[in-house]
Formats: sequence, structure tokens, C-alpha cells
Amino acid sequence: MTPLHHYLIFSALLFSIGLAGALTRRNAILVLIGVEMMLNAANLNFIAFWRYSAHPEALTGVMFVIFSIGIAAAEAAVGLALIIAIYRHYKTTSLEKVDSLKG
Amino acid sequence: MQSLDQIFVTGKQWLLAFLPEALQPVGSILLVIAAIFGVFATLFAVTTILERKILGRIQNRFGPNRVGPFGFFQPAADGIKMLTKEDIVPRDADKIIHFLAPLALIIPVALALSVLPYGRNMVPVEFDAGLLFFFAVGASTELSVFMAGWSSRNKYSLVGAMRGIAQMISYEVPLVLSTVTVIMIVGSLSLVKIVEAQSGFLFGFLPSWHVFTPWGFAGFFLFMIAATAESNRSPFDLPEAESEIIAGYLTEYSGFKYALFFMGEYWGMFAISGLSVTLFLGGWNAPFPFLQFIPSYIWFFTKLVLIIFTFIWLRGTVPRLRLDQLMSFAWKFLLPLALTNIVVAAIWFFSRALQFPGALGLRWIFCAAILAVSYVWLGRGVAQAQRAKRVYQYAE
Amino acid sequence: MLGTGIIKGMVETARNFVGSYHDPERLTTVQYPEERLAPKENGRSFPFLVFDGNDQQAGLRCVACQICEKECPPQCIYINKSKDKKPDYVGKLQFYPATFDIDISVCMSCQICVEVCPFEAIKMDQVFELSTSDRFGKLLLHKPQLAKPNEYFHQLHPTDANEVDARLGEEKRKAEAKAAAAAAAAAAKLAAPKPAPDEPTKAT
Amino acid sequence: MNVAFILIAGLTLGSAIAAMSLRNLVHCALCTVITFAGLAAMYLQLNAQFVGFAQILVYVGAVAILILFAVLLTRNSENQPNTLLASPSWIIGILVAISVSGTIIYAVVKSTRLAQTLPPAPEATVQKIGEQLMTNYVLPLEIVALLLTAAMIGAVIIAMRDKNEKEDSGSKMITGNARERVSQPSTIHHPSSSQKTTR
Repeated sequence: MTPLHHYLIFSALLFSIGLAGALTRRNAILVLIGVEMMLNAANLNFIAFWRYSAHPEALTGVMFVIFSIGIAAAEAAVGLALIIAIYRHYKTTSLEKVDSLKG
Repeated sequence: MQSLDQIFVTGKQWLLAFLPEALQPVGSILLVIAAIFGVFATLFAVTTILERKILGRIQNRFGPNRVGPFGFFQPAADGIKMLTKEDIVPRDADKIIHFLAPLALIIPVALALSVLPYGRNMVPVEFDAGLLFFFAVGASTELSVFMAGWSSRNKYSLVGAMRGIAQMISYEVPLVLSTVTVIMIVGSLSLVKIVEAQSGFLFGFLPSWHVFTPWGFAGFFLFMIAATAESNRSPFDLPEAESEIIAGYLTEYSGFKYALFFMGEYWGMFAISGLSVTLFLGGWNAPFPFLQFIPSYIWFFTKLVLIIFTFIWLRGTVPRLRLDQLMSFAWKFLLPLALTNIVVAAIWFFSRALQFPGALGLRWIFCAAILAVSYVWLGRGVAQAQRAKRVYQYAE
Repeated sequence: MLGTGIIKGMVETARNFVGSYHDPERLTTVQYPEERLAPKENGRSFPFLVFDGNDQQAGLRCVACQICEKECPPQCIYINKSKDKKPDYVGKLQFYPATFDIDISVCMSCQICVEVCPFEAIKMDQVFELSTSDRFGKLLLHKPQLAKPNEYFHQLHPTDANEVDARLGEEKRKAEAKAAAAAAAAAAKLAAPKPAPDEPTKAT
Repeated sequence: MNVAFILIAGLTLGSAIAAMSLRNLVHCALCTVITFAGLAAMYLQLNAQFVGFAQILVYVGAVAILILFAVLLTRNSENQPNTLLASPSWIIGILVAISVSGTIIYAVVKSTRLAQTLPPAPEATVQKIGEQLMTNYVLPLEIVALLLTAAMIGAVIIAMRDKNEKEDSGSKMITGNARERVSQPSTIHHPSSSQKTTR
């Protein structure tokens, strides 16, 4: 049996890896990957808390994660479409070069 | 009869009794893995030789008939050839991904094979959401196609991989939507429960398989078309179109890795055929009450081989599609028909309440009429689109 | 309606599949090394040289005129003209090929050498089992391998061979008649004091 | 603390670090796939079968492929500039991440309110989840469905090549347009192109 706080520590580490990636990498796609990773770490927390809760039959955590996965899929689709549109305009995906408001 | 039907289950329990208590779960898993690999590797060998022989007969020639009696040792000869060939990796290839790509195909496919019910009480891993698991691991085979195509550093490989991914994503939609009808009627994602729901007999002698209902027939039809595309078989073999792009994403593979890819594709075909048997053709159920003495697993594998024969027959008949035809067929024909089929399944489900005499016939005719009208109407759209003059975007 | 074409095709292939077990029309393949098809009269593979009589050296029709060597599109024929002469089928003295090689790894079976040969000396063969482990030596055929008797030619292409024989017989007869006439004239001239110059006129 | 958890956690964290630090973007995307799959295994360990399978279906089957397509469609995005590691924002980012994780881990370890015992495995069957979705959560479900539809249409519209824009720019620069068309197939990059530039 794995104690609850191991899952929480694991998800904290995963979250911080995603955060570090999103903060340090310049490529927009990698930033998006980092954001997805942070979202996933949060999802794991929901599942872990649901599993160790006193009333797991309420399925609250599971429901939240299901909706979260759905929204994450939409987020990834729109985000990548935006990146491709930006790339088409600026010919780069580096976030530092995409800094002018005027096309 | 009962003992013959359960011979593998009792045999496994008998074998496991030799192990100490603590090792029994591990032993059970290992036995199941060995059984799956053994059975399907044999089926793979038999299918390759049968495919070549049947294709030969269809094309007015003998198939391979030189190695052994009637050429039935040909798979052994092929296997020896494959294993002794040099394993060539292109110099500029991404070697790690090039190595991992065949594994990324064979592992999900083997996982998908492990949730199918092969007979009464004979399901390797029973999941409450077995169907979802099947599609989840099935979706991850696309990654292997991408890995193979991208890491080879060959334009044919890349073109083949891109075609393959586009095709697999497009045909996954009708594939999943056509199974939604079964889930709606049975009310479960468990493959075991889906088979059990088809076990009765209508009027005492007609099998109550899903394929014998209007929505089930349409669902089976859609599922088989999408399954052909998912397993990259002719007429949907664009990712490996020999006459256009050599061998697609397999171009830079040779030797054992190629054999693994080859086996993975056939196992994928077996898995998806097994799923269609489970969902629509009654799984391991016998077709007639008086044939129930034959063990259940024999029925499952008979149906599986029949489906594989149909795949081979189709391959010998239909020419390859063009890429735009492929896409318009998926999105303009299969998808609307699958959505219509879901509506029909809902009508079928809720009209169960009708109890007057002849209600079954009325339901049958009404549902079949909706499907037939939409089939003809959508089919005309596809046919008209084929006749329209093709506009080329880049090659004027 | 969509799909009818596919069903028609499936029915046809199913008939092929089932028919291949009982209908020879639907299984036209021949099991080659054990069974063979009878050769067709107009079939051709690579050229060979025709000789009359029993002796391939004496009866060889080729006079080493080298037309075929010049006309050959892939240039696979190599001829060396002899220094001396030998009599041909009409008894006239002609050059003959000292060497006559055909590189059948280059030959494309176009039959142009046969078309251009004025002496009916080169014809097309029908052997095709020429595979060998030595792709340079064994695929360069020399005169002894190339020379084949006229009977063999008759066997392969009977119509063509009869036509050729008739034409050659006609020429031979004419030549003999001419020779006889010349001989008669010579005999007549011999009676007369002045002899006629015999050989130079014949050579033209 | 069992072996399976350590293995899965190690694999997931390792691939996450690799995904965030590798130079080749395709490698990053493939490592992300391993991370997602490892998380799915975690869900399975926590008796959340449906969520685990949904995770594989959505992330491995769809999002990963989307990311890979985006990588291939954006040229020159595979190779990261070498100056990356020298930038001061790199250090700040790592520091922020470390402090965040440190705070959370400290809070988790010091907390006394966390459940210490594992309750018996709950029955999160698909049937129950479906019932919940259709009763208590029917409004969120509809909203998510609407959101997904809107996102799909929005993504298509954003990523679609604007015809008017093309004609405007193309009216005087037909050659430029043609060049763009010709160069399109080369948007796809290969692993060794990065090695070549560094050599």
C-alpha cells in the first residue's frame, strides 16, 4: 500500500517540472506541454484524494478529472492551432520573438 | 461436453495448483501471456500462407506450393529468412526511436488481444471497461507509425507515416461510433457482458446476435469498413502503397524489426476482427441451439477465421483508394451513417416497450427503412463527388 | 447505388477462387519445371546460325558480311572475317566468319539481325533456360554453340523454314542451271579456239 | 510503498524531465507521451479504471499526435538555440519551480490531516460514472460538450489558411506565393538536422 502523501509528493514534483519547463523553454509548443503536465499533476491529486477519502462512492474526484481531461483536450487543440497560426505569421514559434502587437 | 468446453480453464487451474500460493497470480499471468503469444503467433503464420494462397487462387494462379506439402511450411521458410537477414539501420536515422517503433506497435496490440473473451470463462484480463481499454491501446498504435516514419529519415517513410496517422485518426471516429450502438443496447462496456447479451435464441432457434438487427447489421458494416482502414489493409493500404511510396513507414526496416512490424499489423487485424466477432457476431456463442455441443472457443476462432478470410477476399478484389476519396468517404459517408445508426439504435431500444403482436416486425422494418434511405442518399452524394472534376491545388 | 460494383467484383473473385479448384480456365498457371507449355511457332529468344548438311563448319550459311553486326541496336554481335574462302551452298566461294560471338546478356531479342541477313544465315532460337553462374563467360555464345542444323530450324519455325528452303532451292537450281549453261557454253567455247573468262563474271 | 509505484513514478518523472530538457522537439513530445502513460498507470493503481483509460485515449491517442503534428508543421521549431541555458530567466524559472515544489512537499509532509489509511476499494464502475454524468453532472457535461464543439470549430478556423489574406499578399507577389508552396514539404525536419548544425 502506498500512502497518500507519496502520491502528493509525486504530483508536486511533476507539477514543478512542468512549471520549470513552461518558465524556461522558449518554444511555444514546449510551454504548452509544460502546462499540460501541470494540469495532469493536478488531476492526479484529485484522483488520489478521492481514493483516500472517507466517501469514495460519491465519485467527485473522478468526475472532476473526467471534465478536466475533456477541457485539456480542447485547450491543447486551440493552443496548437494558435501556435500554428502564429508560426504562419511570424515564421517562428519562439515566444521571445513574438513580441510585437502590430503585425 | 462441459469438461471439453472448459478444458483450458481447468487445465490452467490444474497447472497453477503446482505453484505455491504466493506465486499463483504471477503464474496465471505468465500462462495467459504464453497462451496469447503462442496462439496468435501460430495464427499469424497460418494466415500469411493462407492469404498468399487465397490471393493466388483469386488471381488464377497457385499460391506458394513448394515448401513442404502444399507449401504449408512457407511461413517457416519466411521466418528463417526474416531472422537471418541483416538488420539495416540508416546512418542518419534516429536509432533509439527506430528501434522502439516496432515495440510500440506490438505491445499495445498484444494488450488489446488480452481483453477479448475467447470462450466461456476464457477472458485473459476482465475489465469493467474492456471496450474502452481496447480503443485506448488501439489509439496508441498511431504513435508507432509516426515513430517508424519519422525516425527513418526517409521521405517515403514520412509520407507513409503521415498518411497512416491521418487515415487512422479519421477512421477511428466511425469505428468508435459504430460500437456506441452496442454499448447503448447492452448497457455495458464489458466485453464479457456484451457476449452474454447475445447468448439467447430468438423463437428458440434464431441466434440473437447483434448483426441480425438493423442497427447491428449497419454497425457491423461500418465497423468492418473502419476496421479495414484501421489495420491498413487493402483497399485502404495507402500508408504502405507499394506502387507509390515503396513500403511507406516500413521502407527502412529489415530483418527482425520488419518481421515484428509485420506481425504487429496482423495481430492488429486479429484483434479488431476478434472485437467485431465479440460485438456483433455473438462472440463465442453457437449459431444454433443444436450446435451448442461444440466448445465455445472453437466457435470464436471459426468466426475469427471467417472474418480474416473476408479481409483477404476484399484485398484480392478492390483496388486502392485515392487519399481524397479515402477522407471524403470517412467524413461524408461513414460518419453521418454512424450517427444515423445511433439514432436508429435508440429507436430500437425504446420501442422495446411495444408489445402488440407483430411489433418486432414493425420495429425491424421501420429501423431498416431509415438506414436504407440514408444509405442510398449518402451513397449518391459520394458517387456524385467521385464524378466531379478533380481540382488540384498544387499541380496545375 | 453505392457498393454494387464492389459486390460484383467480390462475386467475380469468389468465382475465380472456387473455380480454380475444378475449372482449368480459372487456373491458367503452369507448374513450370514439371509442366511446360508447347513452344509457339513465332516465339523467339536469341539468334542462332543455320548450317546445311552435317558439318557445321562446311555448311554454315553465314558469309561474314557483317551487316547484322552493324545493324544490331545493342551491338551484341562480334564477327571476324576469315582470310580464306569456302564454297557456299551454291558452290560459290565465300568468306566465312572466323569468330562469330553473340553476347546474349546484351541482346534484346529484337530480330533485326534476322531481318537484314541476305543469306538466311541467322534465325531466332527458342531456348530460354540460359541461366548460369558466370555472367561474363557463359553468356557470350561462340560459333560452335550458335551453329545449329537446318533441321533444328525446321523444327522451330516450320513455315518460315519451308519458305526459306524453297527460295534457296530455287536459287540453287537457277545457279546450277546457270552453271550448267556456262559449262555447256564453256564446252562449246572449248570446241572453239577462244576460251571465255569464267570466274570473274560469276563473282559479281 | 510498493515497487510498482516507485517504478512508475521514476519512469514518469524521468520522462517528464527529459520532455522539458531535450533539444529535439519530437523527442520531447515522445517523452511527454511516456509521462501521460505513466500517469494513466497511476490512475489504474488508484482503482480509477475509467479515468486511466480515458487518459490513454485522450492524451496518448489524441493530444500527443496533435503535438507531433504541430511540431512537424512549424519549421525550425525543432532546434532550440544554444543560448537557452545561459539566459537569466532559466535560473529564475528553475528557482521558482524548486520553491513551489519545496513549499508543497513541506506542506504535505508536515500535514497531520491527511488520511493515513486506505479505505476499501470503491466501486467506480463505468455504469455508476455514467449515471452520475446523466444526473448530478448533466449540466457540466453539456457545457463541456459545447466547449469541445466550440474549441474544435475555433481551432479549425484559427489554423485554416485565410484565403483573402493570401490573395491580398499574392496579388503582387505571385512568385513569393509559389516559393511558399514549393517550400512547404520541407517544413518537416529530421533528427540529424540538429546534430548537423552543432557539428
